[in-house]
Amino acid sequence: MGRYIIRRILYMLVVILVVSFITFGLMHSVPGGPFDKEKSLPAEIIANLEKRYHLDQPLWKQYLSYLNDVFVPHIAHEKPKGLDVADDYLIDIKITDTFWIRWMNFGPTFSSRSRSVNDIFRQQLPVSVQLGTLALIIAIIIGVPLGIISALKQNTIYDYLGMSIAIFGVSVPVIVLGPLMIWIFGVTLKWLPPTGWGSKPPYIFGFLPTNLGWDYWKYALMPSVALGLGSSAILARLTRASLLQVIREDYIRTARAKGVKERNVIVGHALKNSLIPVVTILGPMMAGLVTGTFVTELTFGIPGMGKYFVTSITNRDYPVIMGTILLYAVFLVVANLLVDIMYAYLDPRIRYD
Amino acid sequence: MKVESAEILLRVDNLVKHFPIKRGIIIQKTIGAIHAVDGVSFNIHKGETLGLVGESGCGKSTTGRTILQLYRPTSGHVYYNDIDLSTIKGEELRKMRRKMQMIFQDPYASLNPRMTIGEIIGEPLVIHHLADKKGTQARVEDLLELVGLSGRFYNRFPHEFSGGQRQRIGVARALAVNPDLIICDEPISALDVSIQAQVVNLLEDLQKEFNLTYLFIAHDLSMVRHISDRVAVMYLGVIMELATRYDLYNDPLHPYTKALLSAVPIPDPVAEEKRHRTILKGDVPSPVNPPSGCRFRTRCPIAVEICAQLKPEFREVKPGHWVACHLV
Amino acid sequence: MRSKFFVLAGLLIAVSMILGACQPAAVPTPETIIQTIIVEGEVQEVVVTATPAPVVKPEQMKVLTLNMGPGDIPTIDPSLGTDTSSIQIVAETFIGLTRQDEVTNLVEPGMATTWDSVVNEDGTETITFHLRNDVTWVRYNGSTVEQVLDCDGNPRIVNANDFYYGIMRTLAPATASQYAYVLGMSMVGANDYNSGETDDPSTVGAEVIDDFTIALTFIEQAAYNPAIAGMWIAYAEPSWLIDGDDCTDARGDKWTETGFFQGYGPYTLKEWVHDSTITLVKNPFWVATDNIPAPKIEEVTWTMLDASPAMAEYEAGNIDTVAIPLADMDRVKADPVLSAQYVVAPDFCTYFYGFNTQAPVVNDVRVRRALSMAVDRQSLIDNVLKGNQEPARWFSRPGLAGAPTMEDHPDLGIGYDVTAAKAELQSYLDEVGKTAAELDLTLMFNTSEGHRKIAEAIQQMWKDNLGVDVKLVNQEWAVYLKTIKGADTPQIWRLGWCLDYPDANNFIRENFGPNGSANPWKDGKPFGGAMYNNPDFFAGLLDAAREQDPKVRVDKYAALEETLVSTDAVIIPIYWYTRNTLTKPYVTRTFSTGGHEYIEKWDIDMDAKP
Amino acid sequence: MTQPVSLENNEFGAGGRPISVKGESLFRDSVRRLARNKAAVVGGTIIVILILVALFANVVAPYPYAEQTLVDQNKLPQWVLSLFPTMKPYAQLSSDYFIGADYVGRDLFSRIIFGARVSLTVAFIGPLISLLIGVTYGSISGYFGGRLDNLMMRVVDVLYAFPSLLFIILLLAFFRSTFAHPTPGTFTYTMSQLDSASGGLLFIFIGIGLTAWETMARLTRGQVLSVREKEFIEAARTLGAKDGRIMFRHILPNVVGPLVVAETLAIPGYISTEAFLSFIGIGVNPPTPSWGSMISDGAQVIRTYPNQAVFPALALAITMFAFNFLGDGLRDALDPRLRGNQ
Amino acid sequence: MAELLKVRGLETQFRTREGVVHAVNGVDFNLVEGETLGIVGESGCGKSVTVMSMLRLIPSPPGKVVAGEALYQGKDLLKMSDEEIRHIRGAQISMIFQDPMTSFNPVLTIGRQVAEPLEIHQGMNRHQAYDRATEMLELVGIPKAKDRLGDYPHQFSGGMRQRVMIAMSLVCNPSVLIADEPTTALDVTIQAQIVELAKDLRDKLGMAMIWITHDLGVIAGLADRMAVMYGGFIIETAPVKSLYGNPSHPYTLGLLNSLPRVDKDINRRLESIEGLPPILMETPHSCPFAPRCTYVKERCLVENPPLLEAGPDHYTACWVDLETRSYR
Repeated sequence: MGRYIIRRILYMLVVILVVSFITFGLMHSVPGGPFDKEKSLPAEIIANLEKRYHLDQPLWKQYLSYLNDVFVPHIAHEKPKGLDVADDYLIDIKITDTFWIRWMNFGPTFSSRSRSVNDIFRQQLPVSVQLGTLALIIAIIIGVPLGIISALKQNTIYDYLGMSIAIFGVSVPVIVLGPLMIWIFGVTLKWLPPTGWGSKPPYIFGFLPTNLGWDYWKYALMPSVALGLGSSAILARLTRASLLQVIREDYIRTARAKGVKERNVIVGHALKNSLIPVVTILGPMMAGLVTGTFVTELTFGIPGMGKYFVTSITNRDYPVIMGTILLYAVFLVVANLLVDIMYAYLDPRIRYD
Repeated sequence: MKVESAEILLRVDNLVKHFPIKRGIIIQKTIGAIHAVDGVSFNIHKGETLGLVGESGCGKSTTGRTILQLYRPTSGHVYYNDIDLSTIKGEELRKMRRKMQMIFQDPYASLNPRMTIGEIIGEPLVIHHLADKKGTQARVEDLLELVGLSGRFYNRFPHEFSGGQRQRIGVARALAVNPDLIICDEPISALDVSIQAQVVNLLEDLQKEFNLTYLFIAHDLSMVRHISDRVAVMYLGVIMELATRYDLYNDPLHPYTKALLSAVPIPDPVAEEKRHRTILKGDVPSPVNPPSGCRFRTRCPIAVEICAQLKPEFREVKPGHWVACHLV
Repeated sequence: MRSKFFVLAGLLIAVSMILGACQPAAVPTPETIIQTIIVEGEVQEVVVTATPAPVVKPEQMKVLTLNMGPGDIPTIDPSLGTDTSSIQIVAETFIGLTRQDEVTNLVEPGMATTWDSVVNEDGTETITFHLRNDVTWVRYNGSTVEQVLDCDGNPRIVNANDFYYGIMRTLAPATASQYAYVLGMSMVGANDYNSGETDDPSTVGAEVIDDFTIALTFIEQAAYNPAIAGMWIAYAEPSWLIDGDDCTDARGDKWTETGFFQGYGPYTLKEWVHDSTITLVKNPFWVATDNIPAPKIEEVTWTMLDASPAMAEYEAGNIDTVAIPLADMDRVKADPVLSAQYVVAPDFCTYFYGFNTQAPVVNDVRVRRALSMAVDRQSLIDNVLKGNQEPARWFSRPGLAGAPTMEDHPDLGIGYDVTAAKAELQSYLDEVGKTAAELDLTLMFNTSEGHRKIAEAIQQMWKDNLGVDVKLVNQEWAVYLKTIKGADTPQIWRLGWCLDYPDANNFIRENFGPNGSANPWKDGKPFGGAMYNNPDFFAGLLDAAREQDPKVRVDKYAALEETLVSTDAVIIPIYWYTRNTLTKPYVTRTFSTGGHEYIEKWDIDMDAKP
Repeated sequence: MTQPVSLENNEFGAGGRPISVKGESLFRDSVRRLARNKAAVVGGTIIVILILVALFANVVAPYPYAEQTLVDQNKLPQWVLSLFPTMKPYAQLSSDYFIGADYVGRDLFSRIIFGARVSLTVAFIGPLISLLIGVTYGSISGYFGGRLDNLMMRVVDVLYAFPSLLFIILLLAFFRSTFAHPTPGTFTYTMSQLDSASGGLLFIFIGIGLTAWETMARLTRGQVLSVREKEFIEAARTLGAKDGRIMFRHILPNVVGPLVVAETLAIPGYISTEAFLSFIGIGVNPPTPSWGSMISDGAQVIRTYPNQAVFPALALAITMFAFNFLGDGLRDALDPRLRGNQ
Repeated sequence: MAELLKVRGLETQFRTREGVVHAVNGVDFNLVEGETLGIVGESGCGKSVTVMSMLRLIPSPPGKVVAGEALYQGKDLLKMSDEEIRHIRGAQISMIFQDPMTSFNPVLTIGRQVAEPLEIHQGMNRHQAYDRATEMLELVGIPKAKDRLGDYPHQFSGGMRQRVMIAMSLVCNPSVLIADEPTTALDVTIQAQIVELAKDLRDKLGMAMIWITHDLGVIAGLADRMAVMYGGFIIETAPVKSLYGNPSHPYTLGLLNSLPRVDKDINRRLESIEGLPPILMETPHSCPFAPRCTYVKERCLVENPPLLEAGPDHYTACWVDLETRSYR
């Protein structure tokens, strides 16, 4: 298992490299540059800007130096000052007082002069991760029980009701649900603040909010429900289908034949088996939720990562495009790996080596 | 019993089939092999039925498939009428396939559920351009009648048929190209008792009518005894004993054969009461890492030291009676 | 195994809750505060010894919340600002040499109390600015605003060197300031220095006479030169903070971050939560002047919300003033409470469609005029825009220095006139022997909801009024810009323009002069945009810029506008921007025309506040 | 024949049921089973009606989709007002529009009807593209196996690592801009013409297709791998069938079922992707209506004119319901475990 | 001997899309202490459904027990509350299933699954239950049983799994063990091991057994009494020797004749029963076997025969006396 994971991680690096190459190529093939503004700038100004961001170099050089900045660990002999946004490494590890290992410099962003892409990652990504995670939790809290009830009460009114709720969840996009929720709960009833997010840097472990009280939840509730509802529908359907299949299995009959209580038959014997496929989609689902927060963030005014990507493409903010795609790619690949590991953990029949 | 001197139709010479076990995400490397068939030799004479028995996983099905070149052998040769099948390929092999057909174990999985019975049985005719459309239908209807089904079933789909009927369809398909050799890979083990007899009788009848040669693969010793002229007993990729059915069942020499025979239940309480049974201990070892020397030694009730060291030679201890055991 | 998983999850939640509970309560009593600030994304604890601030109960504190619009503020570095959000913050935290009244746009004293102008022999103009000496640099230390001390422990007073530093930093090529070109094209030597032709700072027409006197030399005498000297790119900047000195750590690019920032305006930066909020706090050391009073509001926070969420927040009572999203206009106007809070304020921007005057069909001025006259601007405003915009009859928005107004030039420009439009088009059609429906016309705009609505409505007007079928094409912004500034410029395209400094020159000349923003040139010839080349017009632009008599200057610009929108019909002026705002009744405020508000002039009536 | 076989007894097939006179294919069997599933029938009927409506939109819709009557903007009929009474203070009534007019005075109902074209095209072409690429790719990979399979799956892994929505946005930017400066007669020109002729849908399809096929490819590969091991494939091989025949006659017909079901269930995803793209402003070109663009337009005025968001959203929701029901029904009908007599 | 189980008129139906399938149609049988009852029949004859109905393990819907009673020590299992029958299952009547792979929960350890009945029925704590489970596993011949408690079902071979299954079913010392085709999925040598084990344990523990199988051979040496099922009916029941020695129903006779035997008549042609077993969609008004019966007479087609006495303790549901070929 250990060797398997190591091999997978090495393979991940290759995948990420390829992804970086494709993205870089694609991104630079899109016409237009980052400094094309409505008020067109004099050539001298553009030249200054391109020089500052090394865009005056040939593409292959830019790519290689990007790879060097991001993938190759660097060594510094004094505490990095971080005066220059172009000199900001995501990972700065102090070995001794005169020896620092620095890794992953995603470069400056063109959209902000005092921040690097890493700053965006540090400050905006945690919000998206929190939002995505909460949405996932909401999805699980709503979806799994809904699926279980539907399966246990198959072909009854509960089943139809549950599944209708589930389909409603996939069918009504956040674009509609979000403003409606704001209108109802934020403006009319004034139960919850219409917009905003309840945590700001610093974050515990780089992504966990420091407060989890009502001040946090009152902001988090609406957006995570809006975002999670669609996924809860998917989970509900999956749980239902999976549980329906599992309760037809022979070992459920065995459990009944042993005299296990019906409740324990479901909880102790059926549920775990039926949740295996459910758990395995949580990884990709989490990745999807974290990467798909754009609409929710915009609707609820949440300072997350989502809009950076969309606007960075419009603005040709190359480092942000590269950074986000790479980061999300890592996220997806890691999520897939975690799923595989989780799978092996949950299902003793699966073994990797 | 058929004449010993009849011409040899199929000669299997030291056939080996290993399935590599591969690992790796980008670059796969072979880290081991399943020794499915590990040096098997036998002949099949024209018109005879050779039974091949053994427990699941002993390599009997792999042997059948390797003979047909569905799996290419790792080493060894398969001669069909002195043509080495293991060296030919492509169009040549495709042509040879007309001569050898197979009947499969699972009557549900062996018929394409998306094709009509007519298409299934007619397919070999189409592939080998043996008949035009009209001729195909006529031939298929004949074949259906031959295996005891109505020709009117031409346009129906496999899922409408019962297991036994499907197995008949499988037989009809195999017969469509007028083969000489049919490899019956456990053709009856998935069927109910009363249906098994129907299919076995059909096979016997067809053999007589078309002078077919069968390699009959099964785990049911009583059925093998019933249908075969000669019987080979396989264990972990190796043939342990090969003899005429009379010799094998009345005078089994190999301890494994003996144990197998004694394990076969007899539908007679009186006989059962009187029987002395040899109960083998444990399970069949893994074919990935088979035991050294004699493959059977780990379960053999009479194993001695040499069995672990030396692989017993497969030798003819009596005329037509071959055994691989140090102690015989 | 399941239980293990849940235990772990539960543990995490529990830990987070405990951590949450451990957060210190917000009681401003202790004398020593350990302030957690974010520096370069790292958490740093700064021990601050502070005299307790005068106890103001939070509910009595005058706190204002506004909305900036979606997205993080790109920068609050004066040298680098390009957009209204950045400049809004910069304008409150720094003061330029001169300053414009936000309503009248008249140049008034800023950090310079007076200035004298001398026209040199070579036609350049040197303006000497005399600075006030009572403004110190300040910073927010985590609990209060304090004066910045120099290495000797004295407060740092804003002086001419700081301005010189700021100007030169803007011009330095390494800074890569986008707006450096404004200085570049107006100040002597600035362009060469900025483009790296020379690295000798003395070639730049900026000179520190003494601590509180600075002289700037401009390429040509122009009425708007003092206004340019008051632009944010020429603000004083703290050299010790950016580059470091004996007693200050250099902060480089990061000097504008929370915890580092230093300024001297009526407000200073308290906290900038990127992409979320930015909060300014009153600078108690600011010495009020007639035009820059001491702030009455303690804290100003801008949220960074999209228009609709911001509207929701306004209605929920969390934001004090907001721009009304178009979508909510009908409702606001019908709502008795909201309609009372509704104010339309002008905004110095013009929305227009440009022609590629060399493209087929629209290379005929009659077609251009016809299309322009067929646009019912008022109907567009009433039915689509709904923001009480003003129908634009020409390009430079009235209110700018030098720009004609509806009062003094009631008949100037071009307007909705179907009959005339039809006649113009017919004359063209007769000449080329085509029908209106056969004309092949394309209107291109950059992908956006608002532009789309306008384009669709105008498309319909052209169809109804002229029978012309115009195809709509939209392109993504960056691509669109490339398209309309290159050889493939479509027949009709869209752009808008907002002021940098309040002068007609900034509009008409900087857009339609040779190599203007909407009329790019390449190799001495028009290349893209309007593809407009009229030497007389260009000469007129220069002439008008130099004109010192304000009245004559307006007339000159009026004539130029007539050429632009009617005689040559290079563009279709569509509307002049307005801002539709809602402001809570307890807020006393001004309405800026230039884009950024002077909050120090605002107040909150705490008694009226619910 | 040496033994007479009584044919009468063999008139009965699996489960003792008489074998029908006419052969009943699995397809027919599935259709029959589908027809018994009420929800699926309702879903299917809705989809058929939608298809008809989309096809005959010109006939069904009371107004052309692009016709603006500026004075009628945001007007709505009485019944809609009763449904959303919050609009009372400012709503302007007009009975000319069944569910109201939009912000430039276009009939919402007509636009929903025409919007069905886009949404259904997305619903069918999107999956078709991903099926086409995915099935071809997956079956080649699965059938030939070995090194080729390994290589092909590694490519899929790379694509899989791209966050798909973001990738679509990037791809769309790439396509739209790369093909934006056309010179007539070139490939790019043709592409851009096709794109504008389809209201911008072409590139959306390509974008979606390029990102969605890999799931299909994996699924196909898995299916092919499992079918490849079936005995009837070996049977075909013993009969001397060539690869092509095995692929097209034996494997593909047996894998399409689950794939079609998977795609049917994925359709709501495609529709919502289009809605998302419209929301961020890179969806279909105006004035082509799509439900996604209508919803995102409507969402902006949701507080003022809720009808402009709710009705398109309702249309979308009903369609999603329909596809979901049909998808579930198809899955049940095609599920091999439910085949025959359980 | 005390009567443990008494089943009377048991009827079970399944609702399917094609209609109501009458799976069990009024089955009567008794089981006394220590006795082994063999139930034989082909697939679909209702043998499994009978015992499952008795223990109320039929999935409902679609299955439903529509009539009859199943008295266990005088109490009707079919009328008990869910809680009552739960205490019977696994504690007093336990079951072994055909497929030891699918019958174990793949994600729970063997220890947990074997110990579970003890925790449920005997209130043992985890520790005691595991100790007892270890003893039981040792008893059924699992080597190093203690170490294997933490293993998962897939880590055992088929034969071992079935041993574990037996251990699990016997762990509470039930008075009745129902084995539903426990050896069908196993190889012949392993089958012999399991049968021997079952015999051994029965002798040691003295429970009564119901052994369901389609293999007339396996049961011959094991059962005391036999019941042959066909079409949801018991068509013949007798002590084992009487049944094999003197089959009095044409179906039983046919089954026996269709089997090849290792110990007899090598060249005999198998006698097959033509046709297919029925699936009953309604209560039959004729003998369900009549369409396949070579002895069929008029009465068989109009009236379904009840069990008639054919010898001492030997009952058969056939109107015809096979020897005389006249009505019984």
